[in-house]
Amino acid sequence: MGLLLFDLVLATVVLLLAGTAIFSRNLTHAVMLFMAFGVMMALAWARLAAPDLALAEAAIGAGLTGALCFTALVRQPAALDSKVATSLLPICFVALITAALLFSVWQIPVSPNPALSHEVSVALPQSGVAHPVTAVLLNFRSWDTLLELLVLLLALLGAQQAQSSLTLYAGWSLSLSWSRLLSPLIILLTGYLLWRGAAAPGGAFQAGALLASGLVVLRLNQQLTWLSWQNPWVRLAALSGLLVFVLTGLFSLLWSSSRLWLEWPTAYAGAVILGIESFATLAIAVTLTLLVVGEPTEERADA
Amino acid sequence: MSWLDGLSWFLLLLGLVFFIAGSLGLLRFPDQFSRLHAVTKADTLGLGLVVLGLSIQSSWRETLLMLLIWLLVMCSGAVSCQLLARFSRDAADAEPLISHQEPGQTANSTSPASAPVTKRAE
Amino acid sequence: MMYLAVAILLSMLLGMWRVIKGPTLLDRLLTIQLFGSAGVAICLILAKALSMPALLDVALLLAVLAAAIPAALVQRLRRQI
Amino acid sequence: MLSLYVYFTLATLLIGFGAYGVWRGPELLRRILALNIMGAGIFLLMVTLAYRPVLQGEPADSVLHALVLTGLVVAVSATAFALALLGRILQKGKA
Amino acid sequence: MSLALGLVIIPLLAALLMLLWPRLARGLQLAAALLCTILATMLLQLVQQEGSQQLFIGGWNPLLAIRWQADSVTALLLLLSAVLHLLVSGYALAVQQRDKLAAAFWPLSSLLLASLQALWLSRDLFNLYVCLELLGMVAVALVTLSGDKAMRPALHYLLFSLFASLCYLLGVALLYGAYGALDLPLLQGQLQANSLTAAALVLITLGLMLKAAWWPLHLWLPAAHAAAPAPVSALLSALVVKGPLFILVLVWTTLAPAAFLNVAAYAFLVCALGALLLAGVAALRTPYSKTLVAYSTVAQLGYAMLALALMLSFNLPVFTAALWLFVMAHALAKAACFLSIGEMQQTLGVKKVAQLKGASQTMPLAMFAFAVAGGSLIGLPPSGGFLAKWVMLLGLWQAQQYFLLLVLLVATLVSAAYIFRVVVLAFDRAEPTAPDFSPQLLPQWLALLPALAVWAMAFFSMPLLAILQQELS
Repeated sequence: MGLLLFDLVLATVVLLLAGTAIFSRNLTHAVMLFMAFGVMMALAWARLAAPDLALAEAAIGAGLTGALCFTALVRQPAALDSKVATSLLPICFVALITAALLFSVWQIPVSPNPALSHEVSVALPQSGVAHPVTAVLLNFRSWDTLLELLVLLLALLGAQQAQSSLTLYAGWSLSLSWSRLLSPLIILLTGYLLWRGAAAPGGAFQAGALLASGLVVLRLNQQLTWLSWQNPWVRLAALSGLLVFVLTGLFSLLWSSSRLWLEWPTAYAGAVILGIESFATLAIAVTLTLLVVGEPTEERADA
Repeated sequence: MSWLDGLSWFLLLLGLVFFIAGSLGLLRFPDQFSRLHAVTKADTLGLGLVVLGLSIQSSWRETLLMLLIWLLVMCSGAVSCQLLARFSRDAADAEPLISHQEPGQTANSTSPASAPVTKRAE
Repeated sequence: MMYLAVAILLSMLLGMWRVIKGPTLLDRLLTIQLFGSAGVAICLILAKALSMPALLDVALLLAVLAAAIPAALVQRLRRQI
Repeated sequence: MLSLYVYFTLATLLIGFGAYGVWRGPELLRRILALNIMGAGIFLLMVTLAYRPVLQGEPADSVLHALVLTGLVVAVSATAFALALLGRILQKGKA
Repeated sequence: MSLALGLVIIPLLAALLMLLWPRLARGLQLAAALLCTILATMLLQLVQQEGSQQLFIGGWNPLLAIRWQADSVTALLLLLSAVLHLLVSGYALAVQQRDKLAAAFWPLSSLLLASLQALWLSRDLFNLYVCLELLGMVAVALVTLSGDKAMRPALHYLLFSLFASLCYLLGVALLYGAYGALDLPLLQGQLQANSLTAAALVLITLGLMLKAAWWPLHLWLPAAHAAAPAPVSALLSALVVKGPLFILVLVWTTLAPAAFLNVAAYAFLVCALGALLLAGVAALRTPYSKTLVAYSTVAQLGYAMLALALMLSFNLPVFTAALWLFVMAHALAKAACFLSIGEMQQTLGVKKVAQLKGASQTMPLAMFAFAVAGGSLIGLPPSGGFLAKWVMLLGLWQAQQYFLLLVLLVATLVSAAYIFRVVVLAFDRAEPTAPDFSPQLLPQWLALLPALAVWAMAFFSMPLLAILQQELS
């Protein structure tokens, strides 16, 4: 009963946030509500027994998306209060389609087809890790993950093309020292998430996103000035996840007995996965940081 | 054990009271800086009480983790309160680009601190 | 235990009214703070109530980010000054 | 059991809200936000689907969790790219 | 399957190396493109000899793993994209100095090839989603290479593409919720004809139609394709819109329950007619030459839609062959069109169709390339377009669809009208538009190559048909 009540209230809050973010007349406002929406989604994942996703959503929704949206927000022209004519016809149209969708979603059988879950639990001991989500991501469906890293890289390449200049302003000493104080903690936590990924919720993406938000904070406070795509080492770091992934795949292709693409020998699978994940974490962190911060010009520190 | 459980629940409920107090403060306080305090202080205290209440029922490892979380939230509450307040003060002194008022809210805005912002936004 | 989480959610809902109404930018920035600390609390309660210790990590992450992000956002928004 | 339907409904409504926002805008930034809300709705649907075994006392569907994680990464990359493009467009508009 | 693997991994690795050492980019690009073409030819031969090849990535069970499959259609498409990539890269190499092509073109186009090849091979619904998303992002990133003027069309393209892939993902989620599998061959014949399946299929189809720019969901395409640099437009129009088309055909031929086929066929038919006639008219009316070619892509996709609709309702092998012949002929012809129009635009410094006056005199080779490619688009013999149309007409005759025969004739006339609109102007030798600089021969020859390839398709009609029919037996 308490659980159901919680679900209902959570659903109400999420819907309110989403609705106001879309229908609000002020864009700044919409962005902030959207960030709160991210936190609420993290709670929803937590409630629905998906701690991996809750971690990821917390890192992205509560952290990076906000920084990203604010960057776009400061560029918005001054006249922000848009004259949204909420006309009835489109609303009715969308409502009709949503109702139809709702009808079909309700038809989904409540008891799922257990074949795939069963398959996962059977194959789990050969995957090299104990946590099924990590096993799926880096062993059973590792090709998806490789392509996903490629998508991330492509976003960066595209954003490089659309580079626009932004100035970084000298920070207050308070925010600067606070970010410096936080950074060892963030690095520690990153390592913890990465290492735990083998046996419990956590893993490369969550760790990478967390590290990225640490880097973003430092970068926005005019630290880490070497962090730029022009720097070949940074480029190498951003590509390292993919490179290691592909090269490990090729290596296993040549050396494993069955000669299959992305097949890790069971004995070494755990180590291979941890290795790939470490580089993927680095790559994800660097890529996300570059995506959020861009290539800003530094303002001279004012006295 | 039952008195421990009772203590735990008492602390949890007390935490809840502080959360509600924070929200009420946010709702009812007259100007933005007091509202800032309502959120950053009361909620931090509420969280602390919740953590205490929960740690009575948990193992020492979980308790340690929860205390770390509380410590973090406490520090971040203090720091971000400072940052936000300073930011808001500076924003009031300068030409704001994005702190726009919705039309119609200029008139009924009661808070003295927000008045200069409103004036410049137009 | 879940009722406690519900109550905190409701108090958040209460606070949201101010956030929606404004009127100043600061009031709206408070959303992040409000949802940060209350979100951490709910996460902790969920960890206990659903007996999923992994959610403690989620709460830790939320807390770290709630600590880090204002420093970034304020830095970004200061552009206008 | 009922919770399942609560989340199914919530997911569908989020998709509906998102679709409306993408369609009507009016600002580009809001369209991007709306796309994210729509994506969140779809991910919520998938996670709710993954929650079904829990009702029968089994662990949640880890394949779906992995898929949603991949989807989240794709979504955040796409959002970042879109916002970079938007930034460039707005900067040009200002200059 | 190591050949297929090479086809994906070589361009991917090449792109990564290009990003690390930008100076090596051009050499790597050419080497990778050549290698891919050779491998694709070998794969086609292998598939012809040994039948379709399969790979379960990671060696897991079919239910768990992602399946790759190289059947004859896939092998042909792999070869097509490798060849086109090679030709376009050649053109880009020839003009990069003059057109100030951004350095990012090389890694991005290599990644485009890699993601396309991954898409052709994949038989997993979710993996196809990732491939689609990848393809969309590369395409948008390539459009942005034109600089400021392309940013707005690029963002619109990105938003449309994201919306479309979300629709697709929602459909996949519904299917997974109902049937608990993602592997296409495993799902084959499993789907029941109920409202849940219908909703999932409608969502998947809508998303893919939006991505493939099928009329009436094509609105993003003309602006985006016209804004991109010429080699990019060639790649986008020739290849990128074919990816979603391929998935659509896969979904409807393997997944859809028989009860839905007729309704879907009618819907596709209506869209096809709209595309053939209305988009053709739009191409006839637009003042800009690149937009003309872009609208012609929308119109020409109508043929593919028509073939799909007929395939679903009549189940004749001829229509399957016609569909893939159209895809190949259109890809080659459209690449030639965009390259030659781009070449003329650059040299003459003009954008409008009317200003191409006298181009047959000033740039005969480029104009010749456009005319040959246009001939294939209209369906004049000898060309790949003619072959495709001929096969389709045969099928229609067999199925006794005389009304559609008439429609096909009208559509042919419309496409002839917009092609001849350019060609006639080009032969108007009074007061030709003077070129900004003396026309270069090499790029014009390179623009001619795909046109010659589409010509050559006519001479290889027998083996091509044999390959495509092999699939069905």
